[in-house]
Amino acid sequence: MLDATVYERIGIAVGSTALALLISLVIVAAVGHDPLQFARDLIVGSFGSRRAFSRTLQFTTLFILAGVAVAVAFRAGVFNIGVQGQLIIGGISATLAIIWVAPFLPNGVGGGIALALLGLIAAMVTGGLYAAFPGVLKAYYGANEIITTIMLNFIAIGIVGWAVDGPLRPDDARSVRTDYLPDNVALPQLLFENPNFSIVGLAFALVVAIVISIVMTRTSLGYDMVTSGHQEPAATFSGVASKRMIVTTMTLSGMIAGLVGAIFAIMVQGYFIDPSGIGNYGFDAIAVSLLAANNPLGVVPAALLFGALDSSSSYVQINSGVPVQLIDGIVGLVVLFVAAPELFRMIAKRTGLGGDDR
Amino acid sequence: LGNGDDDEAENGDDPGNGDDDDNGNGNGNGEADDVQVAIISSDAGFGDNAFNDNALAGLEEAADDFGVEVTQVEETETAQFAARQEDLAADGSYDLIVMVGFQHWEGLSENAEQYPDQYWMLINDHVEGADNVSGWIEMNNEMSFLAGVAAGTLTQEEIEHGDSSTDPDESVVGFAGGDEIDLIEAFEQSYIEGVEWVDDSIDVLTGYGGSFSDSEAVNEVASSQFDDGADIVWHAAAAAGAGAFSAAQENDRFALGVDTDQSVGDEQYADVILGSAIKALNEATYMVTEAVVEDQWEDVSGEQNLSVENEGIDFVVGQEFVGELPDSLDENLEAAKQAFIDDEIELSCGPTGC
Amino acid sequence: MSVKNEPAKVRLEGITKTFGDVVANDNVDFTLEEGTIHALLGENGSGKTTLMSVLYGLYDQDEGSIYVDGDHRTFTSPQDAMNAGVGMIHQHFQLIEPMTVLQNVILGHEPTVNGLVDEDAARDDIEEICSRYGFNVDQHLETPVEELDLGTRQRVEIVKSLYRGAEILILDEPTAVLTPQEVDGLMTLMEDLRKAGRSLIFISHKLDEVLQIADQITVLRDGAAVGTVDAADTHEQELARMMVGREVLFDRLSRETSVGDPVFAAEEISVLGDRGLEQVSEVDVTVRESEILGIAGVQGNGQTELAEALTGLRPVESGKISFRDADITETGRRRRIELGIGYIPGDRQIEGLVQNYDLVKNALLGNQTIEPYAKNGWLDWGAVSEHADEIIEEFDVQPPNASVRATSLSGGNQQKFIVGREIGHEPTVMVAAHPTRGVDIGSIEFIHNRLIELRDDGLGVVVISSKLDEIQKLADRIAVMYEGEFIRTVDPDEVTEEELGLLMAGKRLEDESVDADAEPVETDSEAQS
Amino acid sequence: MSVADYTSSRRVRLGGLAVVTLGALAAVAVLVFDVPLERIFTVGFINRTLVGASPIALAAIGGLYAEKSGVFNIGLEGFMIFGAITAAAAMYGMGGTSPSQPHIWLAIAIAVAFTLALTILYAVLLIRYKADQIVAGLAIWFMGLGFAPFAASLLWDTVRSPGLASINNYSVPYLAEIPYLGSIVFNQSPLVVFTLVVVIVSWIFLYRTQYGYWIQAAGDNPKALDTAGVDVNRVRYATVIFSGAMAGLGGAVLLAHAGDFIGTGDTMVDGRGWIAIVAYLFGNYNPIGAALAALLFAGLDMLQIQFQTADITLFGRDISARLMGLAPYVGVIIVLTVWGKTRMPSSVGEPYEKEE
Ligand SMILES: Nc1ncnc2c1ncn2[C@@H]1O[C@H](COP(=O)(O)OP(=O)(O)OP(=O)(O)O)[C@@H](O)[C@H]1O
Ligand SMILES: Nc1ncnc2c1ncn2[C@@H]1O[C@H](COP(=O)(O)OP(=O)(O)OP(=O)(O)O)[C@@H](O)[C@H]1O
Ligand SMILES: [Mg+2]
Ligand SMILES: [Mg+2]
Repeated sequence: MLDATVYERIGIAVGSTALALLISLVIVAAVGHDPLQFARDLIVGSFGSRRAFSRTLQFTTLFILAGVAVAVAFRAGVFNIGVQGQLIIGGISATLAIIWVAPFLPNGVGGGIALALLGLIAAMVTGGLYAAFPGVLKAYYGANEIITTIMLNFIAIGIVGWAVDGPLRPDDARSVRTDYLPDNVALPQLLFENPNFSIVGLAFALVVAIVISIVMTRTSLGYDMVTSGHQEPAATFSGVASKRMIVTTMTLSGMIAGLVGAIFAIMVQGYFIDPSGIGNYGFDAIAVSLLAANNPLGVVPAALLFGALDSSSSYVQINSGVPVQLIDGIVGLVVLFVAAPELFRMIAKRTGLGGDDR
Repeated sequence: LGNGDDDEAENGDDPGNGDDDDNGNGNGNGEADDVQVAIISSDAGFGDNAFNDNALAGLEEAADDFGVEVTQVEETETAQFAARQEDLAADGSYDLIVMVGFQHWEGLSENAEQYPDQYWMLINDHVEGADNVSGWIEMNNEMSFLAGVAAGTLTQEEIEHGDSSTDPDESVVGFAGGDEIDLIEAFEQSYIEGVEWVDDSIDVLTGYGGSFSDSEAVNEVASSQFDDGADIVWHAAAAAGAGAFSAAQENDRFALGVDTDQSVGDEQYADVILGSAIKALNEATYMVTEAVVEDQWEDVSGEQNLSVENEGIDFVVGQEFVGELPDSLDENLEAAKQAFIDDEIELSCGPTGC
Repeated sequence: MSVKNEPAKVRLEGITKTFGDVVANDNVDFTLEEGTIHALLGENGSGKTTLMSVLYGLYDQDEGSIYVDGDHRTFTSPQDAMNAGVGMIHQHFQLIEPMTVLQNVILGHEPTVNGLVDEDAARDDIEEICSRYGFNVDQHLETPVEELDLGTRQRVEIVKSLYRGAEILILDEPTAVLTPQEVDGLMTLMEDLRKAGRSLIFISHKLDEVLQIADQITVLRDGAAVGTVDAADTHEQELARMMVGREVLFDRLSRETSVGDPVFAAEEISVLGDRGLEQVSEVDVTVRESEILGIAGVQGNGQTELAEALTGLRPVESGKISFRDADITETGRRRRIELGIGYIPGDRQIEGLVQNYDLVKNALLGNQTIEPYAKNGWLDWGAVSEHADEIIEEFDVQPPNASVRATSLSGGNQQKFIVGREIGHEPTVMVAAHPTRGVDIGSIEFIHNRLIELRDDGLGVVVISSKLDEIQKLADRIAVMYEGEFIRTVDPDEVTEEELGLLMAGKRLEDESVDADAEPVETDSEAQS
Repeated sequence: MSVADYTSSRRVRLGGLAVVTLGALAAVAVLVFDVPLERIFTVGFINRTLVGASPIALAAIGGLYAEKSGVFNIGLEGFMIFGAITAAAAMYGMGGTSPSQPHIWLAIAIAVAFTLALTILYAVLLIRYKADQIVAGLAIWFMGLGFAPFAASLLWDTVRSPGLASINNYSVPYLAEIPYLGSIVFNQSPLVVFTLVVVIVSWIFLYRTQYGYWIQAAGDNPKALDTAGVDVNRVRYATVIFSGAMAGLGGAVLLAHAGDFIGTGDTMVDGRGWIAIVAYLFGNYNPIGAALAALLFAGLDMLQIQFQTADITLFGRDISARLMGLAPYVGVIIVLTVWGKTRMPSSVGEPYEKEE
């Protein structure tokens, strides 16, 4: 699908989403809910009010970063399914780094910024390492990265979950969590007053997306990566060391995934929790990225779509009485259709040009 | 239950609602057809066959009795709890918001201040100094202790029912937990203390299935314990606890239920459920709803608890065993409860952790 | 061979097959008599494989008809061809490596007793076949193919065809991958098959083999059949002329006399091929400034591996490579590009271009770290697209539009673009592998002139080619490569195309041939495995 | 030194390493933990291992058929979930909350039929429309996690079924009394025996019938199969559909043992589909190997539970069951690192198209 033109891609993206939503409306109607209300609630619940909108943007922020993380890897032909695990590792590391270093820094704004930066860096380092590991296993031992990264997701969830409910849980904690981040480590509340969202976080995500798309399109490294993804022998011909490139790619992807965790801890949560209570950003991000044809900028609108879906789900279940599970299923449908661009080329041919299919 | 889609939708669109929130409570006296209650699940979600379902049951009862309208909000991402609470509070059309599980505490401690006119009910914990919050601490430790007392008592008795029987000569009981988290470890510890309170020579085998949804795993844990001589296993594995019951059936042994009278809820296992250690969570949600309807908030505001003392915690004999079990059970249970009332029992674990 | 009056075993009439703008087969007539071996000769890209693929039902011809035993046939799939008794042994074997020989042989034609494959029945049949033709694969029947050497694998392919009742066997360059002993083994095998009344078509670039085994010989050139001769009444010189015999379109340009100092040298390097076999054995190469070193040879004799070793794409097993007296044996590909070692790769489809990139992006391939296109990691697309336009302009790439994707270019234009790009690196040394393969005559001339210009500008140039005229025209020195070694280095002015052809086919000139024609050694595959 | 030598030598080294570690573990078990072996290795332990391994083995065999033929079906977990919910729904539909044993068998059949139908669509997406095999597989998982509990809540307005019935052990009179052997062989879940049969049959089918040959060929060198006159994609359709049906069967068997469906969290399937993938990788794409690997993973899991029951402690501290539960996943990574390169069919994941 890498060879699809931009318009084709957009068509495919819109087509697959539309078809999936259409089918979901049918299902909703079939199980006796009002599909129109469902459709309306999807919109109202994601864009209908200031708070809904800010909630949508909150998810969008995380999806942009996670989507970019996936896009980087897939672009280079490496299938990093482990973004979820990497973001968990990144998130807990950011949290701990900040908590541990906080006592040694002034607790003014300056200290806050320093700590936040520290957290981001810690997340990038650990997330990068946690991704580099399967990268090395693939490059030098031929271990299928799809499986290893999925396994590493389970492992990250298990270990961090155990730690947060055990050694890392302060005695005075009323719920399962780490210590709070110091108050001065928080993103400023501008435009929206939503404790879980800051426009600064969104801006940061956008900057990352832009930076990555610049790296991919304007630097030798990016060219090497993308070329490896397109046609590995040609990349080798042009001087790319393919094994090392696999590791580099995974590392970069993991660093960005780590940022998701850091932003989650700093912007959304203010501390870290049992990862089984954190959304499947890492998995949905695969769909986000694919929907965007693995283009870092294309990820932004795709992230908005998935952000909106996630954001509206509670509103939908409250008002349409449609169970969340259905909404999860629908996301699955979207992903499924996104996976088969050929299907939509064919439909286009059939309907439009009526061209032959084979 | 997708009831009343329409008028809820109205509220959904009408932002003005946020303001007339308090007088919404004000004129709530008596005729309560416009009283609305929302309940946010714990991360286990509804259908956990434990406190989520238990709390909901009380609300549904209230719905019937007072015609209040109940909205379920299932939220399995603990990360979203605070946001869910605020969504509902900001919507302004809910007279009471019920939250299941202490994981809601972090969010609520802020939202309670944010929305002083909103009535909140928190299950498993309370928020100091917030009188718009009715915080219910269920003495899970006391409940587990009672379960332990029952198990400890009955394993020494000779019980026969259907294919199942105990082995009075061997005194071994089991505990099958779901995920191995602090909360459940508190259940385990208190259960053990209950068993030992009866007779500290009794062996207690413990294990965890690693999940609240994997009934097969819990079945394996329980079976392993039955193998090893246990004749009664108590589970604290929410929905997965069904595995403990089927294990009892397969091994011709017995099991104990938790939270509600599971011999009713899961009647096809009734033949092995000797009894259940219960907490009157449904009564609590019913009571709080009633207070809102009757505009008697002060009766329920602040820290509340479900304890043996206020009969919020108890042990009930299974449907098929009423009158069949030896008197020693009643005697020991009564003694244990009295001991709680007289503060003679020191538990090493609190209601939600050790 | 006595020509029978019954209809020919196979008759191809006016076969034409085109791939896009490439005419692979141009109205070819071809006749195979029963019980004979008919050889197909021709340069790379002359249409041999295509013609046979048509006969085997892999491609369907645009025009022309196929007759087997006189009956008109249309093959839509290899299955049809097999049913008609046509079997083809591909140049690239079609074997399932992890499966045993036996399983490979019977694949698709498994005998079964109540649902289960009856391997015993199969084994009997195969052993019967083996004994009839004196194969010796039957010891290997239970061995996974991946453990066999190429010679044996090939025999497996042949047994496979015979097992499927092939009357007609097509062998596409069967010897290209074999060791001399294996070749001899194959030759005797083909003899036996002929004796047993089978009819064989034998594709090879190696004249001596063809003369040794074939009854008739048909030569293809640029997709057309130039003629058919009886092996008995022809000789290597004639065949070479028929193969290469197009008029040379332009004379050799007068060459700078002064040859400069060595810039690039390889000493006794040995290189492994993809299959882990030694493809280059202790070869010495010295490239001097202002000189074109031509490496002549039939594909599969190690030229590709040599080129890749020189340019840093393939590690050397032993030996030393030096550039301007610096040892670069361990230096990676990228660094060598930066040093100015240019490479026009043999396989443009896979290596030379990224098919889904437009020409601008392709202009950067290999230039990622070269100024002005890249400055410390940052790309300057402005410079790159200028470069692309320059290439298109200067090498008149059609269509003259940098925004088209590489796939949409014809092979010739793809090649011109690559050459332009690699020259654009301003290299000190240029290694060009098959620079004009599948390229039209006009472009060939053009590319040749550019290479000569490079030489005249003082570069050291290595040209690898299997085209005699190309080598003749360009090279100042010709090293002939055969079986992974330079069997001779000659001065182009003192050698005729015929002689070159013979050398490439492994024939020493004056001095009597040595190893290539050593008397048959009865040891083969299992002796080596 | 050729690549082959290198890998083989590496495998030898790692193989030795594995053996040594196992020995060390055994020693540690006895010394440090001072394990009361007779309490650990009981008949029940073996039976539970067999029961636990069955669903994994079934799904694994499906998965390996698909991958052997060149299609990576990463959706096993999802199909298992669909199989489980369908079986539960069918059971409930036929027998309410007290279905009979025949109902259970029928429900399993229905679950297989349903997942099979579902997989047909999936196969068309993968093979005809060349869908991205990874993403499509994940999508099936998401859909399972969503639609299965949703279906449950439609049926029982909660994401969990009421307790249904679980399959009864068959018991051969007298023989079942034989110590050990008796209760393993003669008093066993019929589904365990059924799984055993499936394992053997699928091994025979793969290695002793022509279709088996074609499957291997389709995954390793589709062109060769094509030139041998066999339609590669038809073979792949068959295996992919089979893989979905088998995963569905695995889910149904899991449910038939558990006796009720639970849709909270990761659902009752709870990662078994992923383990199945690993099982067949570990088992080298050999049905019997995969079944043994499934036994190994199930065995490790049960062992972990036995340790809890027997209250084995490490230097006096309890071993966190939660961490022990991660052992299989770690094992997987080690397995892939050791076996990773060598055995993957060479053209997995590549859609096959004839030329012309
Ligand atoms: N799909 C294609 N498009 C364009 N040219 C092709 C294609 N396939 C092969 N060729 C060219 O046709 C010529 C011979 O084609 P063929 O497929 O016979 O290669 P081959 O016989 O394997 O050649 P070699 O002797 O190098 O192995 C080569 O120049 C090759 O580059
Ligand atoms: N599959 C293909 N698609 C497009 N063009 C092709 C294809 N196969 C061959 N060609 C073109 O047809 C011409 C003849 O190719 P063919 O493979 O018949 O040559 P050949 O005589 O077999 O060459 P060689 O000696 O390398 O095997 C080549 O110039 C090549 O460019
Ligand atoms: Mg060739
Ligand atoms: Mg050819």
